[in-house]
Amino acid sequence: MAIIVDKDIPTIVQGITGANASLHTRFMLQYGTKIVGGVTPGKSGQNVEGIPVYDTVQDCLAQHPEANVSSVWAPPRFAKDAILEAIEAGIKSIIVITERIPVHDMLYARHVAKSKGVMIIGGNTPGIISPGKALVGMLPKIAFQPGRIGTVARSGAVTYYIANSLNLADLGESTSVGLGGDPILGTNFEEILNLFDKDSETDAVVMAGEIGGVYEELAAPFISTMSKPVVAYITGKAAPQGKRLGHAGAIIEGSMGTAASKIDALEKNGAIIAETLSQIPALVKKALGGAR
Amino acid sequence: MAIIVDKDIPTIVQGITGANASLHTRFMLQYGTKIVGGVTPGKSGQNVEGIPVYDTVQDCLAQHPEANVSSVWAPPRFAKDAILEAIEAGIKSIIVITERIPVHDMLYARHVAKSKGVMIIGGNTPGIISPGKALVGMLPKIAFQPGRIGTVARSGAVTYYIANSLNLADLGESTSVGLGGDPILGTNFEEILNLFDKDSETDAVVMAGEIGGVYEELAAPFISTMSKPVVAYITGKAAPQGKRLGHAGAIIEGSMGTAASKIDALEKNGAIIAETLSQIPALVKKALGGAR
Amino acid sequence: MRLYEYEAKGLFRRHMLPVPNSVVVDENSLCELYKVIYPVVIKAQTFAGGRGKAGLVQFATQRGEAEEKIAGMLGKKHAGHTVDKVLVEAKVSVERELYLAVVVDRLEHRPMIIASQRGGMDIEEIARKEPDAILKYYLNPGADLHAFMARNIASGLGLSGVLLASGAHIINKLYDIFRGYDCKVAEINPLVICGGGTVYALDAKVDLDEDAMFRHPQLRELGIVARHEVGELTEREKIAKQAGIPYVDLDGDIGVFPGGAGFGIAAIDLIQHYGGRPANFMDSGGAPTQEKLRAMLSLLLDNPRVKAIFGARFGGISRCDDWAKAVVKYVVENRPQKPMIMRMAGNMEEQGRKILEQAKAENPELFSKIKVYAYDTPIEHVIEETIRAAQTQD
Amino acid sequence: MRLYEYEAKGLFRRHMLPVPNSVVVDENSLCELYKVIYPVVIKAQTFAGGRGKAGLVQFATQRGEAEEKIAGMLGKKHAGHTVDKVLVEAKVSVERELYLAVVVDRLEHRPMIIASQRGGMDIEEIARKEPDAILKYYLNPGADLHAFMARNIASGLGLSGVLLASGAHIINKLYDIFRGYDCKVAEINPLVICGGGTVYALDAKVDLDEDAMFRHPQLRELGIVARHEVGELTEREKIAKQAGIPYVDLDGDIGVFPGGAGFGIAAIDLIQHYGGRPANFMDSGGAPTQEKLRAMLSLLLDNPRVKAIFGARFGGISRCDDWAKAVVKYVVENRPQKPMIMRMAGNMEEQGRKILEQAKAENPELFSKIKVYAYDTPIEHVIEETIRAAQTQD
Repeated sequence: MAIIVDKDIPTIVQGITGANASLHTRFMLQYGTKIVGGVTPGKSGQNVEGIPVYDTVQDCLAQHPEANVSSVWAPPRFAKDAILEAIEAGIKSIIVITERIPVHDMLYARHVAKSKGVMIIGGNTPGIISPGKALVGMLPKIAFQPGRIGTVARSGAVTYYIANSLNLADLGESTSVGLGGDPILGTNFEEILNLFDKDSETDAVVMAGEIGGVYEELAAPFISTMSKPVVAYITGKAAPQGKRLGHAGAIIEGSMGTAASKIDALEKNGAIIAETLSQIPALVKKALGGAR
Repeated sequence: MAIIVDKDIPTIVQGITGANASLHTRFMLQYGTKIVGGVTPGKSGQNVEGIPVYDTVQDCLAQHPEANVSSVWAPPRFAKDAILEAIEAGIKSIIVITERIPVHDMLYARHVAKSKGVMIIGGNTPGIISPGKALVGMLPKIAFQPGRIGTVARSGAVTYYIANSLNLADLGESTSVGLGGDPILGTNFEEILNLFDKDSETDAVVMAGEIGGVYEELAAPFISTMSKPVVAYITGKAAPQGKRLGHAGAIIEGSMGTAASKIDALEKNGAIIAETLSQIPALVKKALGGAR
Repeated sequence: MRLYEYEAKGLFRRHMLPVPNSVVVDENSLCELYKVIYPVVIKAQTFAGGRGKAGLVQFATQRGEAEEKIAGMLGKKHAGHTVDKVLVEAKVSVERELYLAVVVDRLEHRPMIIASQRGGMDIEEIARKEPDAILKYYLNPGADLHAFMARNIASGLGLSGVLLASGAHIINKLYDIFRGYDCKVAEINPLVICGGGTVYALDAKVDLDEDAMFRHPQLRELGIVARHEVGELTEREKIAKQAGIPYVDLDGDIGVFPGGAGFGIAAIDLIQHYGGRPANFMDSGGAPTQEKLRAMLSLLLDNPRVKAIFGARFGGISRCDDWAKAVVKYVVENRPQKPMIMRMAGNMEEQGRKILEQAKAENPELFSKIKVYAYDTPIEHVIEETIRAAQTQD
Repeated sequence: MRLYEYEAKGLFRRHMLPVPNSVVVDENSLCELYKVIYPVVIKAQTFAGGRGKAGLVQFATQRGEAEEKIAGMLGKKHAGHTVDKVLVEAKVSVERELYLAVVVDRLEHRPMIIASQRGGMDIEEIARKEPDAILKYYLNPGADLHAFMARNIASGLGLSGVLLASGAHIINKLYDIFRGYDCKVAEINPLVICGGGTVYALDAKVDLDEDAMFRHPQLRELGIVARHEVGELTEREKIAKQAGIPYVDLDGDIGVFPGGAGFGIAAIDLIQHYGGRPANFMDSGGAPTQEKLRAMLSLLLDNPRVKAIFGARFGGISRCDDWAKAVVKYVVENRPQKPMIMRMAGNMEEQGRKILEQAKAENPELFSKIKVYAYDTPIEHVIEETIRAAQTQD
């Protein structure tokens, strides 16, 4: 069984009638994700790609009580409310696609989620894919193929390029998790590394971080306790100070959050550092003893 | 051992530098209550009747970590904050003398207290006395004498007159609890009746209620399960509708909270109803089988 | 403290809660009627129910008719209250009537939102006839009502499409008012849905916590000031309010000068129990000042209906010496002729007794009708003696 | 988004947080100086530290001296920023300096109040020299800071007597600002206690969450608008901001036209790694419109410094067909002469490829310098080819 999402896990889509959400609902369905319902307030009675739309998560779960994963596509100012709605209705894993959610909103939603044992992935995550099984989010299926490498990255495109590199070297992914590019994340590297370390379908992990925040540094000590090799790729070495680079979280503030400090912490704790994307597959293979 | 307060329980006074609080601090000390400290923000370094004054409950408890009862004398607009301060600092029983605390404030303070297992008595309570042992609040000592009758009443003066009646009939009190005249109370009749029922020093209970609210009706079913007799005295039979009679809680709203509905609920559940104050001692004696 | 419908609707309007266009008029402001669009509903402003049956809710299709009907309502007595204002409101075409309220739930000690698709009836009536048609939603004290919660309730009210958002908006706003103004009750019944999907609060019931008025100075801007929970104050009650004394006029002849509120309530009962008729309820509050005690005595002794005073002070937070001092001062200055039968016990009793004895020794004549019993005299004895004194005065 | 000291103090003043009297002046508003009482402190408005050492904080005892010193500051460069405003503030007599801040704690994911009796130093410096002199107080997200908590902190700061209340007031207000304006940091350093017990925020550092600016329209009234976290925008950055494109000017010659932000950061690294020099950072955001893609290309191709474009689209939420359409339209309309080496893969890739092929077939000449690789070409290959193309352009 894959981590977090899988073929048989019933899933809902919050904000399903939006242009992006409805397009990716089609892609997710094509991929085999078991989407049972969608939610957009005021749009009940419609359907998107054959999936019924409800006004509230509560109404949706009344019809589909088995659903326990949701992806959230609501605009930033409504994201907190959508997450709280999913938590209150009993959803256990919430994949937050929405980007640039206000920091205080995410702190609050995260606090409620943690107190109720709910997992939030993101905000600003491209989603999660277990190749061949399920896709929740907007990752392009072409980038992924089934395999035994777990990947976790802050950035969407970097996730795709890593998988792309692995695939070109005949490796594949057990699960690829987009951690999200927002400054406050529902789930951090350590939590995902822990899931991969326990996952019988994963042999090694590639993690990709970037400047800003401390999530990479925080995960470093855990890596030294892991049974599986971790290849780490950190971007932003060439980034200027004090300027936010696209992702709300990607900013070097003072001496905090530089690529160097992250690489240093990871390397010290046994992670194998990749300098470029194309180095990654070779380093993974080497770490696995060339067995694969 | 008496219920709630006792000779050896270290106690603090919040708002101690106020005129009433300082006068009653003297009376409490004279009675033997073990007051260890007082709190008034901005007045640290002073003392009242030899009791040191601190700026915060936290500072007070740093010096007197054994204290676990507080009486609150703060003005109504500061009462909520004083109660929360006591809870946060670790006080376990809070006797709230302040009257006319806003309803929403008391709901909030009560909610926090319940979630942390803290007992609030009041607001608008005259306090609690275990005759001969301890007095927390402003009850006049002359009204009470040691004995084996527990009393609990919404009103202060009614508490005194009941004890006065009992004493004139050679009965005395194990503990007398003022429940408080405010509409939202920290502790209700049922909780106090339960303590008396378990108390080895109490043989019978006198409860006095009044118009307004539903605390009397709510306690009625519990009376039928008690091992000790309960004499109930309910006032407000002559009260007009829709007019608040002094106590913030004492108002008949529609068909709710009338003296008749309370008397009816109590009588049905086995309470002995007293029509006047002077009937009370005789009814108590009769219920105890004339043994005393 | 119950608000008039027009006051509650003023509060609603201020907080973007939709109400029909309206004006409030009294006999001096009928000119305001030019502001409304006909047909209108004319509603007498009074708290008691049954306005419809009493002819206090009427319709008018043009101004002349409206003025006539208003004239018929103003000055009418309804449940003890004289109608002095009417609300003249644009009539809206109602498609559905809902019920919505936020209240302090006294059992759960939490705010509770009550919603029902059966609007227009009393909530007690709905509860009796169709308990399943009532939706209850509890919140923790101080908690936010998140937007999704309001949508859940709106959805439970059968609202969908654009009405889902309007309904949720109204639920959020009503909760904001409940929290923001320390309401005990904030009720919209009926909440109506009109043709075209507009939504209005057609009636409004707001009950404020009088003890929290100090933090809502903005209510004064709306002309809302403290008063009885229901009905108007008598002249004496207004004087008492000014002096900060909880006081209610009753129709008997024994002035009640008690200590606290709780015993004030008991005293009225006891006087009736022994065959007397109390003239008032009164409460000194904790630790009254000399000024306040003096005002309390004036209220009783200036009342021509009062024939005798029953007094009681059991000193707790209120001290016997203060009480005695106030009584002596009042008697010496005002030389009242009515008998005053009283009892005094409790904190600072000894000091109080000395004050009384000294005054009596100095002015035996003046204090001849004044008796002050002590701890060992049952209170019922004092009451019975007062009743006899009142009867003798006849 | 970091505020200037004068902006932060404006916010403080609006919320009753005491700051010394002051005026902000630039070269056109020196007349405002009549408003302050001398002696004054003159502080250049710039974000970087070390203002004191750079002569950007000076004192003046009368107006002439102030004008002279202001003239010396305006136009000065400090850490890449040109001083164009100074804050002229009444000098206060300081008895004690405290430190106070509310920040988002990234480890605990909660608001944290930091207080210290060692004000005036950097908090990192205090942490290094005297870690025990720092008081930390955590709150749950969304929780109220009750008055007693603020008093506890004030007491922890060694305040007592009347200062306890003033200190607690300031702590409460600072937390209100932190919550009310979505701050990441709200810092007062130093918070000073002056003779006579008055308290002032002598410096103010506020860092707002740019993503929450939408709910604070009142900031605009204070003249505060979105900008870089630190420093001023270049002309091109201003154009990009107008178009809603995250864009940062760098000093190289390879225009970077990536998909998302994360790969934008990676692309800069990779270009440097292979010996090239990126001209910019850029992010399309999720699912950019045609309009936006067009503006992105303009930003790069209109930049005279740019010699070649490196492009990459891995279609996730952003679609390849949209991307291809925008590229084709731009090229046809603007006929750029610079080489564009790109890679396109992911969602709607097939459709995108058709669009590109058709355009190339119609205009082979125009597309001669444009290459679009596919899934099977490693991105590093594309980068290396772009670097070579840029070098050839020299």
